Amino acid sequence: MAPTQKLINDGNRAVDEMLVGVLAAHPNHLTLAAPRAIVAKHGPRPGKVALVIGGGSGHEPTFLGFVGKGLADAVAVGNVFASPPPQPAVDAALATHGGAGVLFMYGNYAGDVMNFDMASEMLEMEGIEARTVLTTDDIASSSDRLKRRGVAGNVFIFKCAGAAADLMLPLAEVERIARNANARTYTMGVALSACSLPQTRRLNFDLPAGEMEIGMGIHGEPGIRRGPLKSANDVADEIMDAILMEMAAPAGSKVAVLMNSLGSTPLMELYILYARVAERLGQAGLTVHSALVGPYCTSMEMAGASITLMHLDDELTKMLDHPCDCAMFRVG
Amino acid sequence: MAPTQKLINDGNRAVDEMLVGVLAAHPNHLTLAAPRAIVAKHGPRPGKVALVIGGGSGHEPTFLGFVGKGLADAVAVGNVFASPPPQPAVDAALATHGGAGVLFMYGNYAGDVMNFDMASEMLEMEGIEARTVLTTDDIASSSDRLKRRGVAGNVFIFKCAGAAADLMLPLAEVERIARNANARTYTMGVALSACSLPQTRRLNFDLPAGEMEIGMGIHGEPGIRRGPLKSANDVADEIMDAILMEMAAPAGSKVAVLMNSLGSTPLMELYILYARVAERLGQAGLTVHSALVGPYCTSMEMAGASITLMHLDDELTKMLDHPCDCAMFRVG
Amino acid sequence: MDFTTETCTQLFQALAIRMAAERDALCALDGLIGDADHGIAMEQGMQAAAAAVATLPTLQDQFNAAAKAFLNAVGASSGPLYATALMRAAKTAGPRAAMPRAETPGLIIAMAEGIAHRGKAEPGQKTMIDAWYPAAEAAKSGASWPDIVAAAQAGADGTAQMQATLGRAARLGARSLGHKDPGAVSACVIIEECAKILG
Amino acid sequence: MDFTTETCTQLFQALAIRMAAERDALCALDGLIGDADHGIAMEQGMQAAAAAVATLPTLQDQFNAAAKAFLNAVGASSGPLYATALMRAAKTAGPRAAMPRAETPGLIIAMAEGIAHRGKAEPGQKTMIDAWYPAAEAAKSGASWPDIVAAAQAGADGTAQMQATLGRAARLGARSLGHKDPGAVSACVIIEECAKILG
Ligand SMILES: Nc1ncnc2c1ncn2[C@@H]1O[C@H](COP(=O)(O)OP(=O)(O)O)[C@@H](O)[C@H]1O
Ligand SMILES: Nc1ncnc2c1ncn2[C@@H]1O[C@H](COP(=O)(O)OP(=O)(O)O)[C@@H](O)[C@H]1O
Ligand SMILES: [Mg+2]
Ligand SMILES: [Mg+2]
Ligand SMILES: [Mg+2]
Ligand SMILES: [Mg+2]
Repeated sequence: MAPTQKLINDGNRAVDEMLVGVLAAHPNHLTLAAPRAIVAKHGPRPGKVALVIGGGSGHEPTFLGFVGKGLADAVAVGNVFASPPPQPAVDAALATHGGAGVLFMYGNYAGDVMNFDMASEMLEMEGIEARTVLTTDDIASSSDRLKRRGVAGNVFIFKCAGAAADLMLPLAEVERIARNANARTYTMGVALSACSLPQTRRLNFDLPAGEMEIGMGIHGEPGIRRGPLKSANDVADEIMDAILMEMAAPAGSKVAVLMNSLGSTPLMELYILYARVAERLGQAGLTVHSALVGPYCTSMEMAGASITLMHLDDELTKMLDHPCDCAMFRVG
Repeated sequence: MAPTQKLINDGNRAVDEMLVGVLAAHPNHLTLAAPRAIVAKHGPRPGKVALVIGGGSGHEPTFLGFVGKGLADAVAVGNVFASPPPQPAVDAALATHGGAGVLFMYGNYAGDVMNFDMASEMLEMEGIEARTVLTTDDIASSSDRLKRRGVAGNVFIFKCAGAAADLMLPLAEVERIARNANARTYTMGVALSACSLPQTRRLNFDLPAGEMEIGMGIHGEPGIRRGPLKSANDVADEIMDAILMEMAAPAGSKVAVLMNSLGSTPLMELYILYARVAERLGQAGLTVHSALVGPYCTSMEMAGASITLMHLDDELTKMLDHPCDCAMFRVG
Repeated sequence: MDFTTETCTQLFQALAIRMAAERDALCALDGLIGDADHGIAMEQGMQAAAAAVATLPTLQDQFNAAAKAFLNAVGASSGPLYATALMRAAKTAGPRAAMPRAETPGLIIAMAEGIAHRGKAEPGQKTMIDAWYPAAEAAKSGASWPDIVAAAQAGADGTAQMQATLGRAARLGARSLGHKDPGAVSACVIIEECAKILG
Repeated sequence: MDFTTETCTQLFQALAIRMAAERDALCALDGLIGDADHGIAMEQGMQAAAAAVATLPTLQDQFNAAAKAFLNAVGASSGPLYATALMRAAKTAGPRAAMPRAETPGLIIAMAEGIAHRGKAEPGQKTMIDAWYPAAEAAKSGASWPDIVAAAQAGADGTAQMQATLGRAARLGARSLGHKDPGAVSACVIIEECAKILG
């Protein structure tokens, strides 16, 4: 098999070279606190809970694109599809904490949990309180909410927590809002092609043409099942059926929608899907408060898409609408 | 050959279904004036030059994503990779003109020129003055600037013209600024894979693994030549050599940079490329005034990237920094 | 048997069917030197034209309706080119419900002129004109329909040896050599169907 | 011949070389039930560890340095697991420049305990513990190095029949059946190299 087509220099250096580019492109937003620990230029301040997010690389603009005033204070950057080790998380927390504690937020993966838990222990030794809220929005990954993965819904969930912290709420409140945001966020996706790691440049799984993987994770972890590639409407319907059933939102409820590309699925297809999502929401009597359409949480060049709904309440609506100004994401 | 993997319903309906989704997702920004003619909700007003852009679909967020207050007033939407016919351009102009004339802006392609020229003639019959500025930023497409294609540089060029119109400058001034913006904008790209039209779902050209097409157009038109796939730094160097030579900007000049994905090339690769671009600009004594990194002008799921430099002067700097609020693009 | 509005409807139906059949081959040709969509343009254009011409009272109305429908369905380069061609054909056919078969080669001449006018093209630039122009020349010299078709075909075949100087392929330089122009190939399909139905 | 700091340096060099050789196979295994990066993690981790252990005065320093280097280079699941394993090995080796060969199976026991502690894993959950646990049991019972390796191997082979209940593959349910756990396979590589160099 020929290596996959990538514009890189050295697979082992891809993440670090990316960070050089990110810092060069966004000097007004981001700065480097320590290796693999990037912090917001504006945002962190005394008395404010420090929101530190993190995870593997390869999901850009998740995670580092969401660092900025009003959202995350810092990010710990891992290798491709690999949790960061504890040190950058600790460095990120130390560089941004304002004496009001640290909230770690990241997707619920075994590796991330082990590494961030070690980071929390290290911070505790420094006398800094760190709490953790795991995101678990991928409804396809388990019937047990606590065991689910965190995927594209991160965008909404981090956004709400970041707003709470920016509003100078205390750690317990920020944590409560983050947990509520996570509990009300539901994502499911499909993959239409594999992606490849820069180090190996080999497709990370095999997906024959004409098939799709339903419930695919954002690292190419297999989903619920394989099935024939269906039409956009059928895919949207299958996902919406599953999400609406779980969400069980009464008619009249407000939702935020994220129509996300996993990488190479273009906007044209996302908007075709969104047309159906909007139709289904209308039929269910739900109101779209805001919609994001684009590549927000990717798996490098994987083809596919995910739909996220956040079932809003008044508080989450306020948090979602609160301004933020990040290198790769802005609200307000 | 199995059909390419796409999330669509019916290839022939893909563009129209996309528009349904776009209008549903951006009700505060966009509205439909006539079939395939989308106008900005805020922006068009009496006394203001109407900036109407347009072109084939498949380049999203170009063109329709750049419709909004401070940028384009309306867009005429063509089939995939096909100029829109005259009627939507006429409808877009009629829906947005404020008595100060219309400026059509689009990439320099034979089809677009024929269709928009017919539209201009039709508007003339209605007594509305329409002028045209073609974008010709693709330095790889001809040694003759007038014969060049318009590609990703559109983003900057439209932006400057849109700002001029938003500042209520008269048609001649908006046109002058648009021409100046175009004259100072330089783009070159490489493609690493083909893309496929929704109607045929067949790869639109053949590119063996390990090769790339240098100077590729944004419709998969072949470029200057084929060559072996090179490293990110070598690709950036080749493009920067060509652009810097043409641009011949004295040290101390300011530039805006667009590091653009043609579709499936992910942010990680764009930022790796950008790291080199920034290094080269520094070596040339040029200052980056602003940088955009992401999929701004795509060829659906094509892999590849382009680099655009706009050689700023004081007026263009002001125009580029002028606020705009579009469905898929915001400044200020 | 005159060329009637009914025959005209048949002609556009036949063109729609042929273009659907040729779609992928034309797209593949366009993929080599252009943007791979020519087959789609011709299919959608002729489909729209076929739908538009039915039940109109005169040939002129029909060709004009076909022109407008083709243009609005297609845009692209083919849209204005064939729209102009068909409007010229409408003028030649005139406001009548039928025209003598002997006059029908005049439609080829009219269409070729329309295309050349709109595209400002001359023979030798590797465009559809390289099929339309020789066909029109043959028609002007009173050639038979089979000879008109043969002239178009030879012209289209000849485009493989040309370097494009107009249209999307013009930027390719020598790389456009060795491939036929897709617009010239689809032009032959149109002229062939005209020959079958008008001849 | 004791197990010395020099031998320890050799061990990590050998591990780095082996993991580089196994990288793509381990990634492919991980691609079937995980995220296709396990080979990269093990290669980078062992490379970093090999670079870190050189020139340190005691085995304890070496294993601790290896732990830290592995962790910082890798993160992921493997990072904390092997970092904890190596810290336990450091404790067992103690602050000395050499340890008797006869004591070295104790390192396997220590590492297995460290992994189980950090990962809260038990045998049967389709993780690297399914190789480490039987190897440690064999070591505890005084088995020879070849028997320790055989126990690890049998354990790793057995993971193919297991349904994952821990780690990334746990969400796969029955779809994880039929494929060996990549972490168990790389564990065998480590234990094999230990046997070669410590045995
Ligand atoms: N100026 C022109 N005059 C005549 N024919 C032209 C001209 N420009 C392009 N063509 C024809 O149009 C064909 C391409 O049509 P099509 O693929 O539908 O449009 P586009 O190039 O816009 O994608 C070319 O093969 C060529 O025959
Ligand atoms: N809790 C755990 N306890 C023991 N081993 C585990 C645990 N979680 C995962 N593993 C092991 O880690 C391996 C995967 O490692 P790796 O691919 O490097 O990390 P990740 O899963 O984060 O991508 C699995 O094959 C499994 O053997
Ligand atoms: Mg991983
Ligand atoms: Mg086209
Ligand atoms: Mg074409
Ligand atoms: Mg893994």
